[in-house]
Amino acid sequence: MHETAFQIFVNALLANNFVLAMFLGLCPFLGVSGRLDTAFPMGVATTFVMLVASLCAYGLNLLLGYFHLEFLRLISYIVIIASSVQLVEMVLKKYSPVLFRALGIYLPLITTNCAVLGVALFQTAREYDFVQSVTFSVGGGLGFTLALVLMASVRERLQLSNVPDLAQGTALSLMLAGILSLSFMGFAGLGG
Amino acid sequence: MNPATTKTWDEFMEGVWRQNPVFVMVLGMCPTLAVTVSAVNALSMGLATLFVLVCSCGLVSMMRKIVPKEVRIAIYIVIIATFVTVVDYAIQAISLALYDALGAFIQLIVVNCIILGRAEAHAAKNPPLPAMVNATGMGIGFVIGLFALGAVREILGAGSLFGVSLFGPDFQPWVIMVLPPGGFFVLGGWLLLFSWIERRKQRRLTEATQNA
Amino acid sequence: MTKPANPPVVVSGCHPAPAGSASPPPQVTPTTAMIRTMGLVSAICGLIIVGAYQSTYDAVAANKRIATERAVFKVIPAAKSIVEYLALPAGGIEPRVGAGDTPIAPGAVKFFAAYDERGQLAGIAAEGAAKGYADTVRIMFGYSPSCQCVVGIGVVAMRETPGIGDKIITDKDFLANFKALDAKLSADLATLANEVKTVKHGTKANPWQIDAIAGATITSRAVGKAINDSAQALLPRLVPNLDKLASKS
Amino acid sequence: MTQPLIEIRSAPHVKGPRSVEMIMRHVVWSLLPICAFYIFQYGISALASIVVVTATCLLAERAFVRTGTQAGRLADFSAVITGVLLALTLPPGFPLWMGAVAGLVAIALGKALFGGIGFNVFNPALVGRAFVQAAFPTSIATYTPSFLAGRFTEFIPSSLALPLMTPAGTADWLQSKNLDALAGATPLAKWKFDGVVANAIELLTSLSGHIAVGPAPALILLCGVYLAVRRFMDWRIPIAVLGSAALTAWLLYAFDAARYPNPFFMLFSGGLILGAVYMATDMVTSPVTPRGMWVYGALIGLLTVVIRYYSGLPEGVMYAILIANAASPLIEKITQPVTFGRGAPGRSREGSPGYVSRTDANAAIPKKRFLRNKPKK
Amino acid sequence: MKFLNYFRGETFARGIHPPQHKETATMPIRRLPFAPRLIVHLSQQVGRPARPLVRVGQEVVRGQPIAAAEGFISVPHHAPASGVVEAIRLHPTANGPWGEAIVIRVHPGSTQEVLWEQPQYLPALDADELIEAVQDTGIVGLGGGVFPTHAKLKVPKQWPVDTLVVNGCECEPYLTSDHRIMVEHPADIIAGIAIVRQLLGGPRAIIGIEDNKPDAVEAIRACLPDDGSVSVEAVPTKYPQGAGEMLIKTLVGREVPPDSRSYQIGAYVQNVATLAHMGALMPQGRGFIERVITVVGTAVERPGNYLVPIGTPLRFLLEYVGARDESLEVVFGGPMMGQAVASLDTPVTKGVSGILVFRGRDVAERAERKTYPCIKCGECVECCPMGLNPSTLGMLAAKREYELMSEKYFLGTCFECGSCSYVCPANIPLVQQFRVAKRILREKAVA
Ligand SMILES: Cc1cc2nc3c(=O)[nH]c(=O)nc-3n(C[C@H](O)[C@H](O)[C@H](O)COP(=O)(O)O)c2cc1C
Ligand SMILES: Cc1cc2nc3c(=O)[nH]c(=O)nc-3n(C[C@H](O)[C@H](O)[C@H](O)COP(=O)(O)O)c2cc1C
Ligand SMILES: Cc1cc2nc3c(=O)[nH]c(=O)nc-3n(C[C@H](O)[C@H](O)[C@H](O)COP(=O)(O)O)c2cc1C
Ligand SMILES: Cc1cc2nc3c(=O)[nH]c(=O)nc-3n(C[C@H](O)[C@H](O)[C@H](O)CO)c2cc1C
Ligand code: SF4
Ligand code: SF4
Ligand code: SF4
Ligand code: SF4
Ligand code: FES
Repeated sequence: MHETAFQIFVNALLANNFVLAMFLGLCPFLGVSGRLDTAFPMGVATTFVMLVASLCAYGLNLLLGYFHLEFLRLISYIVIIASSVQLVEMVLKKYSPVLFRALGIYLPLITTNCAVLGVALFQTAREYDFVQSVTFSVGGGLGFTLALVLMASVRERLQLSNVPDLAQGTALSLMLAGILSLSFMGFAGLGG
Repeated sequence: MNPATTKTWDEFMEGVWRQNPVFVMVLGMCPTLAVTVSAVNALSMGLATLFVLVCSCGLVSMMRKIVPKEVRIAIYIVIIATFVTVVDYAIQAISLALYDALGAFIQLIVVNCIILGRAEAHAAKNPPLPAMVNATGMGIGFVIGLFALGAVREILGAGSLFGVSLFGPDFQPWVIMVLPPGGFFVLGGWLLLFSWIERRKQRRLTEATQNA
Repeated sequence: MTKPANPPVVVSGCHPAPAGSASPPPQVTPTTAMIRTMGLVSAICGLIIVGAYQSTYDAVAANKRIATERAVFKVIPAAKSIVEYLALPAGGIEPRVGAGDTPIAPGAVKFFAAYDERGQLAGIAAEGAAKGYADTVRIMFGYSPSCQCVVGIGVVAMRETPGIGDKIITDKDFLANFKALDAKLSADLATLANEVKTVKHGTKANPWQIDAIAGATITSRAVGKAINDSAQALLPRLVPNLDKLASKS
Repeated sequence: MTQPLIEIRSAPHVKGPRSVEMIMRHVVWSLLPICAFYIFQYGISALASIVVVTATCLLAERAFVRTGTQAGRLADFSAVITGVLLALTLPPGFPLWMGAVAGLVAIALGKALFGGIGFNVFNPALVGRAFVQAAFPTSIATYTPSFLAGRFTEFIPSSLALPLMTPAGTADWLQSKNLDALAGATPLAKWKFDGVVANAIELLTSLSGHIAVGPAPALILLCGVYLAVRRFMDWRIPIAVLGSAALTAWLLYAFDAARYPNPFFMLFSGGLILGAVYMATDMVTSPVTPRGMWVYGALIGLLTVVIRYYSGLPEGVMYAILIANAASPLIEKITQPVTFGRGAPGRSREGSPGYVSRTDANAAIPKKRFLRNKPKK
Repeated sequence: MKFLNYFRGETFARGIHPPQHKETATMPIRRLPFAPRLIVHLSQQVGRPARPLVRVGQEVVRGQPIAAAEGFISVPHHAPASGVVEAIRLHPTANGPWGEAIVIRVHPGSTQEVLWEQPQYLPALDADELIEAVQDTGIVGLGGGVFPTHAKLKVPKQWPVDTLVVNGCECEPYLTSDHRIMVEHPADIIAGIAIVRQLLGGPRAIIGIEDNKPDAVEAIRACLPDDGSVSVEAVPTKYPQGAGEMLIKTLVGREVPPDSRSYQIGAYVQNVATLAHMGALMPQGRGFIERVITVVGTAVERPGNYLVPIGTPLRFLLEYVGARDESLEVVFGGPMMGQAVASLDTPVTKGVSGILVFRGRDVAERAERKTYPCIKCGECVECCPMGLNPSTLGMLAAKREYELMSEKYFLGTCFECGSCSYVCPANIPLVQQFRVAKRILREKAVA
């Protein structure tokens, strides 16, 4: 069954949102969603890294397939992704200090998280071609950003509420994520 | 107990309870929530992580003297990825059904924060034996956390535990428990429960000291 | 906004900054030493991985074969052994060579010919996939050349809601649809005579229709669509060549 | 003369007549006719459902207020609204024990978790409903037709399921009433899965027998108009929701009339009217800024239609509202009112020779402004 | 029709409509007798306190200056009655802290006749002399600002004023003193306008009067000068129509930018009572010694508009109008912005336009109302004339996020009209919290 790029995009963005439906990238989601002004750059930076990861994985798959070295897939993904993000970081630092200042501090934090590696693994498992891989990673990244931004704005609002002490902190974040995830269930089957 | 044993025991319990990776440190959330739809899956995932954790910590610790600072993270990651690959194939060899159920999350153990965290924070500074004891504690803590989630989710979500029906055929399963929101709610619920218990303990303590 | 009352940011504990961004160490390790260590680590790791791969290879392959066979035997109960074939885009079929991991030519459709204990063709099994409620539903269906109909289905992979979507493998009434689901080809052998289609629960009227499960219409539809799509692609290539498969070679 | 006591309070020394209790009470009154008609449609099952769900909400609220977890009190009537609205969005034959679960979740997860009245981000009733929809999807999709004979003496069999146990199916029961299983499909489900578009007027009044619908849209609209006119509810949100839903539906209908149903069907089927009038308007979970309300409403309308048309589910109002709830702090942030004097220079009634532009004025102030901080007397 | 005004943009956006309670509007101004002692505070204005000119024991006559302005932003004060200076000592003021005051024991035979005056021909004076003459009357802004009028009249040269807005709105409920002045003394107002126009270089003048006072509009229209330089407009009744910024918006259509003064957009606002007093006092060269005050409220037996000598102690005044109860709330000013008085010994000062006396039990009823967390009904956002977001400001105030309030939510723009507190169904003391927030920020800025 061939999914169109649009379907992949919508699915990754909403119906199978990386954070809320697929449980990928939860650590940054819970950790960086306290403030809107860090959440958004974090989301953008993650999207960017996911795109890089997806491109790396695509290239690597061609290579590994050619040499029949599939059993090295995982180890080479992780090494290549981590080093290319480092590379991108250095290039950014050199050629676009503005962009680097905006995203740079977030890049090292997200070199490897589940969402980033997940993009690579899922696109491989689903045998996506180049265009599909790119839309998948961008859609997934934007979905991550969307979830992060919604969560951050809600949590900022909740700082003005009298949340019971018992629920302060991670428990509240998890419950919020649960309700958000419940709401996103409405999109199930959207990309069908 | 002699002091050395006490210390080892302490190190071990540290991860199992006081610094429980799931309930206290809230690390490794993705696998925690994603695969705990049933007790079996939770246990398997926990054991797989335990294996990777102990092996990588052992190896990292053995190599701690020769690993240059600049590339240590890269080396740790390579070591971890190695053991994850091993587990990956092992599970495929044991049961394909289990492999399908755990899906990509086996391979995602690579980026599990707990493992890298342990390697960096503990194994890199200690000899192999204590490092592995500590890692085992953490790993068991992780297994316990996953099991606590998986059990609740399976009991409510399917009315069974380890596939054994608990409430008879007429039980109405709470489908939400095996869906993503259920994962969030159950873990949130556990955290609430723990903080409530903690709160009560604290209150008891202050009352006791006041009375004394 | 206000001071972040977050738990200590998990991320920092979670992903220590990579080596490059660590503050400059007091003394820099010589490059050769670095490369030497890296080489050592890679060697050890390579050894471990290859070891694991080699030692599990047979077990994994056996597991995969058993899994496939089980799936096929389930949809064609009379079967005792299987042979894997490809239906080529240009028409015609050929046995699949090589291991399960080798890629198949674009446009080719994989299917299994199942043989009974006497080596006679017991049926054809093929996979199909369609979008269900949560994600893609992948099924295996058995096709009987003698009645030109689908005679059984099994699920290969799905993420449908347990308790709802997974009724497609537990609901007796639903499975009854596949006792003899009509899949005749039209006269010119180019398409199915009647599109296989899922209809609302309780409204099945024709042998090529599937009576949906009440409350799981979406997954039921995915099954219908998967069978239809796969059969439309496979059967026109397969049926003219059935004689090639008649008995196990 | 005896020395009178002197009261000192700060200004203002007068207070508007409206209070939280008063607003909530009026919303409850306006819900009563809707409940009455609903009970007329479905009989004692509906009555039992409303009573059980509301009672659970009140008990839960009381427990949480007692333990100091949340602000507010029972007398503010907000939990009654939550309960009644929750009951109205559930199918009439929804098992009572599941209704109780929904009520408990609504208050615990939807309200107490955030600190009680005023602090919640999501509509409590819809949190409860979304929870049970995900937990018991089969039961919540099981509707029964309205105006069945004997509805005042006999429960719908699924209502009385034992706690934690699967309810009995309604198909046999319907057969015993000489109705086929399809009669239990809601108009939206019939459209989505069988392409049957129901008559919009019938949906509006809900009076033409044996259809499986919720409370009558016409009556809800009427009660909504009462609330809007008395200003107990903001009129912008329902207009924005219905307007954007109708516009989206109409555009698609104009684009491909064969594939998409007419906009009136979209408006009057499912929970859209109830959602737009009573649930999207919950002030706590919607933006405070007027422009924000338009954006919020429009988002709900759009999402509803998108979910109904393109997702796996026949109904989308609940999800649309919950997502808009989550977005409303963000919406509010970007739609803050324009502070006096900060907007575009007001349009002047006549040419003003001495007018100095804001920039000029600001540029000149620092030198010449005297008494920068006018001391208070 | 009023409803249409909103759409035609003929007034400012938002605002509220509290019950008006203008029962005293038809009651003519009556004189209040002298109290046995009058207490004239040295600081009744914004700016420096005045400097006493008299000694203890000295005889003074009605109208005689007893304190001189101390610098430019200050005004002199005059003896409201003939008598003896009994003491110069600290005395309670309306807003709490005690301030220095001249206490005059009124001569039992003191008459209403003003015994100290220096008639002058105003058109002959140049600008500086005229401003000095304004200062000599001791007049301050009677619209509530109590800023010395002469100082306000010194508009910097580079800001040409093209419109003099005369504020006759009296938008606060209960108050009718400006209303009665407009009905009974329109000519004085016109005279005052002439003086201000002379000073500002002859801008047009527009008198804005809320359309709930048609008799005032009529009365003033009857004595407008023929040259068309002065006009009267009935503006929609809505609180706070009387706020300078709002009235400019309504009459001239311009918005005063934040941190700017109205003359920077070519408009200048003066209250009718201020102008009436200028018109009446300046040609005679008299001092500002008495003013019209509306005394009203649930506890008042004989409400009305009284001409009250400055310095009359509250206790005497309440006795006279018959206000007694076991507990009282006494407010200087209107119910929306007025100041509750802590002591009945407080004297009337120049800025007091109304005295509201409520029974304690009415107040208690209001105080008993339960306060809820903000339910985000948006009422406050829909009424704030300044276009602020009191809901968010209130939540921030509850969490003491004062900096954020002023940086992101323009707390400084709030002019404390109280509309938000009035409408809030959750009974949140919004403007009260904003005042506290502003004070804390000011203290921080100073520190
Ligand atoms: C949480 C949840 C899970 C669902 N899972 C499935 C599913 O796995 N398969 C399916 O076909 N429908 C699923 N549904 C959708 C409804 O059960 C179903 O689409 C709808 O009620 C129409 O079914 P019917 O017309 O057959 O009654 C789910 C709905 C919810 C709320
Ligand atoms: C706000 C709101 C949200 C609702 N959400 C859903 C939903 O997601 N799924 C559903 O099947 N019914 C939902 N309902 C119940 C509908 O009221 C129900 O589908 C309707 O009463 C039956 O008529 P219909 O066929 O026109 O949908 C909701 C009702 C309301 C008021
Ligand atoms: C909320 C508010 C309401 C006001 N209402 C009036 C009013 O009704 N009448 C009035 O003359 N001044 C009112 N003022 C004061 C005016 O803004 C302005 O300062 C005054 O009219 C200037 O005249 P003055 O200097 O003669 O007092 C109000 C001020 C505020 C902040
Ligand atoms: C116009 C209006 C609509 C309301 N709608 C809801 C609703 O949909 N769900 C609900 O739980 N409470 C509703 N309430 C009650 C109350 O606002 C709600 O419980 C708050 O969210 C509690 O903080 C409503 C109240 C009003 C005045
Ligand atoms: S002093 Fe008060 S009542 Fe009088 S005009 Fe000004 S604001 Fe209105
Ligand atoms: S008091 Fe301030 S915030 Fe409140 S309505 Fe008036 S100007 Fe707006
Ligand atoms: S900020 Fe408001 S209260 Fe403070 S001086 Fe300015 S107008 Fe007066
Ligand atoms: S009026 Fe009161 S309750 Fe309503 S939004 Fe404003 S502060 Fe909140
Ligand atoms: S476990 Fe850390 S990001 Fe998923």
